[in-house]
Amino acid sequence: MTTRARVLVRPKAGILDPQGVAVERALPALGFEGVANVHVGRLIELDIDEPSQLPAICEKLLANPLIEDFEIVSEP
Amino acid sequence: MTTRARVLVRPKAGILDPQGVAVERALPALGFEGVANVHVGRLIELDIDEPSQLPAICEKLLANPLIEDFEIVSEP
Amino acid sequence: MPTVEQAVALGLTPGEYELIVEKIGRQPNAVELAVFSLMWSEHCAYKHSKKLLRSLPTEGPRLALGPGENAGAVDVGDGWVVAFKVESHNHPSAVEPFQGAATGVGGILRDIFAIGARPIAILDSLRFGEPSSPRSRYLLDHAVGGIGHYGNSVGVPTIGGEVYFEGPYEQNCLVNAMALGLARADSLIRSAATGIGNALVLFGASTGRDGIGGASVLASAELGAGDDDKRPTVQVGDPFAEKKLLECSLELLERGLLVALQDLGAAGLSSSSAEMASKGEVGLDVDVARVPLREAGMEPWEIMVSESQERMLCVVEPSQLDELLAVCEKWEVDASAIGAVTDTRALRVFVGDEIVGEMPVPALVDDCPLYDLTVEPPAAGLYPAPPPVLVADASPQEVLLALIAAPNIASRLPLFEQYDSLVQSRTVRRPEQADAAVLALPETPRGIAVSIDGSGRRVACDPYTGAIEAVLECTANLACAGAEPLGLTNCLNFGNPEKPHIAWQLTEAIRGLGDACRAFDVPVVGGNVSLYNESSDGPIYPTPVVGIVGELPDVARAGRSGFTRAGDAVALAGPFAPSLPGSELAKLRGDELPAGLAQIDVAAVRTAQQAIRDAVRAGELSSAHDVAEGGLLVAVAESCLGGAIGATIEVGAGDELMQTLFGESLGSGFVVSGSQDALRRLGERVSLDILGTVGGESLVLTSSELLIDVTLDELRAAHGALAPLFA
Amino acid sequence: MRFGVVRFPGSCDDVDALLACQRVPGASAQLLWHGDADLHGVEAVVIPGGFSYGDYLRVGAIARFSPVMESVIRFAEAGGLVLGICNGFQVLCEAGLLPGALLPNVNRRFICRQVNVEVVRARMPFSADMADGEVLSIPVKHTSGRYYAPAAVLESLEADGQIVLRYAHDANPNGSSNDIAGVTNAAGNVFGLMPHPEHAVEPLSGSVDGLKIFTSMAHAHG
Ligand SMILES: Nc1ncnc2c1ncn2[C@@H]1O[C@H](COP(=O)(O)OP(=O)(O)O)[C@@H](O)[C@H]1O
Ligand SMILES: [Mg+2]
Repeated sequence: MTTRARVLVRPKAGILDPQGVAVERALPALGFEGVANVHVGRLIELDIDEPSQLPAICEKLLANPLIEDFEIVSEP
Repeated sequence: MTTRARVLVRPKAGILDPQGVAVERALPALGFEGVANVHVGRLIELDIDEPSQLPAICEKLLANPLIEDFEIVSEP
Repeated sequence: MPTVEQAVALGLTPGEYELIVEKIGRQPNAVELAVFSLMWSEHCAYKHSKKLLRSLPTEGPRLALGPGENAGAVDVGDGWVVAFKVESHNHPSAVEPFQGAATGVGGILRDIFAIGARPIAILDSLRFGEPSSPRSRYLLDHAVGGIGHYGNSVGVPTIGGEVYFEGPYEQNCLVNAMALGLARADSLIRSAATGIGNALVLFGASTGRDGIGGASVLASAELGAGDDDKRPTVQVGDPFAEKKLLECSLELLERGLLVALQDLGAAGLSSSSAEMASKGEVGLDVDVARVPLREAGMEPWEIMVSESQERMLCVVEPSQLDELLAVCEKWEVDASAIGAVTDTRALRVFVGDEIVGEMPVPALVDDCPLYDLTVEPPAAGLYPAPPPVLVADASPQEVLLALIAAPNIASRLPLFEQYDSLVQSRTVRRPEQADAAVLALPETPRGIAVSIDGSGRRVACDPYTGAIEAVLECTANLACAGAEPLGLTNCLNFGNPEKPHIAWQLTEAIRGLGDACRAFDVPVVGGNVSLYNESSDGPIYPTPVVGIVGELPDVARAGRSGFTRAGDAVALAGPFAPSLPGSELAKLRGDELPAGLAQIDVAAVRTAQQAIRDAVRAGELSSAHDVAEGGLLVAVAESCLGGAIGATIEVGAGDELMQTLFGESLGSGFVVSGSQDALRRLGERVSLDILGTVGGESLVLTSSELLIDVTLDELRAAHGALAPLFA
Repeated sequence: MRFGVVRFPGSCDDVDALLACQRVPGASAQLLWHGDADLHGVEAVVIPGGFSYGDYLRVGAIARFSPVMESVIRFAEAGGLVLGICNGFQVLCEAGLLPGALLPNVNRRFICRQVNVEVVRARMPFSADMADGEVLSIPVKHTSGRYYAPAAVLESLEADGQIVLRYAHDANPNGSSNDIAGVTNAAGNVFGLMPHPEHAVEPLSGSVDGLKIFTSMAHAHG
């Protein structure tokens, strides 16, 4: 049995996220005001036979715990 | 009133996803078998005053509609 | 069976369709029509340019490989050759600039290693609308990002390039990429499939629906409304896959496992297999069921025309197949035997045992009709005058600062800092250190220099003289570095050649190119043509882009463009006859383009360039810099900026002052610095006027009165005008 | 001194590093294939620059799991000299051999630029041939070179003298914390830096300052 899983990886709070800053800066020029606290992270989606392995995969490979937090979400 | 919103951006079906391929290839070497169909995309989280603007923001800035699909998910 | 209407939708004319029916003796099926429509597209068949291209000189004493293979090559001594080629990726870049530019780099690199050369350098040639336009800024930013992403990741230095901003490129940007490779002369490999019964192996990335219809739709149609539905065909590049493919290909070659090698470019498997069969005068059987796919349910014709990137095709003897597959495995490159060499002279497409297409190879490769162009010079100007940005009575100092900050002249550092110019440890002159990039060759003091040039606006004023100027500017850049030109590649970016005025531009430009090459004894080793660069706003400026590779006997003496030593004398050397019409200053003033540029004495320019080159090679000069866009004073200011040192100069007064200071004639004037004695010796070989002295923290110009006194900091600030575009 | 230079799929500056090592008087150098766990008796390991595994997912993340890295980790733990340049620095951080991580440059772009770096701590294994305060001209070229470590880690790096190179005043190209350009582990035998010393070893390139890192390693090894 295979499960489709989704992992969200985001920059740890307090670490400068230049991509987020760039998005935030670009928006007013495109005519969009009122957007703040933008953060850009990674989305990983995969099919996995043994979902119990997922936390280990995240810690070892998909995220670097020093600079990133991860969240495993099950598919809707 | 500000809403926290989350946008998932993923490579369009059929568009090459080199990152997904690289992760998939790496996993067996780490001792994780049984993972397939890996895709790597972007996660964007932001505070927005007018959430109705979000689809337009995605099309114009957050995603490249030529090669990426986006999905707006509301915060839990 | 597909209909004539479908053939027309694929870009063929009804007449061409009839000819196909005649050649294969029946109506083509879907697979065959898809393959023919691409093989007979402008992009693959050069049907509107081939006759003209035949007029270009392709012979030279140092030629190692002329046009016809994936790239041309020149002999650089000691058994080494340098392969090079420039190619356009204009329309894909207009649709998706990051991936379009990235895959443009990937494609030109594959052309280089397809002949067995290790890629050693990349250059880019870019054209956008004015930076005041948000769309142009977006295209610029993303195209530069894509080039850097690909080139940096594959470990090939991007050592030079050029960029111009002009209104006519607003809706149709140009992204041309050039690559150089280094190989032992005796280890070059050809693309001719030979040896009946040998295996055909496809290796590299898997095949998806990328770029389906790309070659015929994206590369040969005018962009306009409704572009959106062409978009799902965007190709995505994977430089990591390319890096492995490159190393794998070179190892296969080194181990002697390859009979023939060919990259998959436009029209994918169709053109690569047809070209290999044509060159080897054989047939090829291809089983599309054995092609590794990225997507389920792909039709045979889709597999045949897919433009998925990072793939190569090779021919191998059956006894060596296993070793070949093992090398691919080592590099983590997927490979599969998909067919065989036959004696049928046909390209036969199979799905397993079932034959789904059979086309005579000569019909595919040689029989596309070649068209004569209807040529007519335009009665009136084709292009509107550029919008004025400088008042007519601006002072010389105001003009200088405006020119130094003009998009076409401002420092390109914000672009080239995004490119790795150092990897592979050959770079002796990086961008902005000299007019041409200089690379050291292995195991010898010798080196090569390379430059890429071409001002479309000048060609729009006068296609014949403008094209000559493109060559002269390029050879001038080489001369300043101390290099002698060995071979030339070019990319002809033009509008729709079926329009007589565009046909005239193309014809005249090719005539100029050929005359300049003959005058310099430089063979054309290859090139590329990109036509139909038009939008609802009209055609682009006709833009022949010229890349030249030259050699230096001693890289340690490679020239520099910046002043280096306080107290040196500064001089203007060469048969420089500046004129303002068509110049950068005329553009800033909003002047109409003139109908014609001043004629050039090419032989005199060549003699002057030889004198400059010899002086640089002899170590006589502290600096040498050609006078290009912006004229004499801009060239002096650039030499000040390049060396971070000022200069004090004087020019004769007179009515012609602005013309003297800012007039242009590309490739014929040089700002040089050195000892009084050195300049006097140079003056014995070429006309030379001493202008003044290097030194101080300012550029000071007098002409009976003090005209200009600007500090280096002021110049530097103006020259940095492009930086905010990349903030 | 026998140097080994690791080659991953996607390494780009591997041959450059090899050539730099070979310039050290009396030294030899060989490539080490990523899939081969045998270090072939080399006396110092260089992890070169480039884009190992395409730098996909996160810089250095995938390379650290290759067979050769298992051996490099053991080699380092046993006191062997390990130098990580640019992508190699990123790999060493991901492998836990060096503290901290490398984040995308503040301007999000690739930067190729000659920079001045200041020697903070000379007479260490990787700075044996340098003087404190000496300024070296070495190019950087990277997209993710912003050195980051939590505040407490930064403090201990400063206190313990693990910071060997800093970008000179106003020369920090990427937003690195404390202008850090190169750090060692606590034992001092593993060193990572973002600048590319192997591209400053040839007079024709304009600077030979980078060679000092390689000669220092040879001297430290004895
Ligand atoms: N698009 C580009 N990519 C890389 N390098 C560039 C680019 N444009 C210009 N350069 C480099 O910037 C320097 C100055 O460019 P340019 O003013 O066009 O020189 P020139 O007029 O002598 O051809 C050269 O070293 C050139 O190679
Ligand atoms: Mg020049």
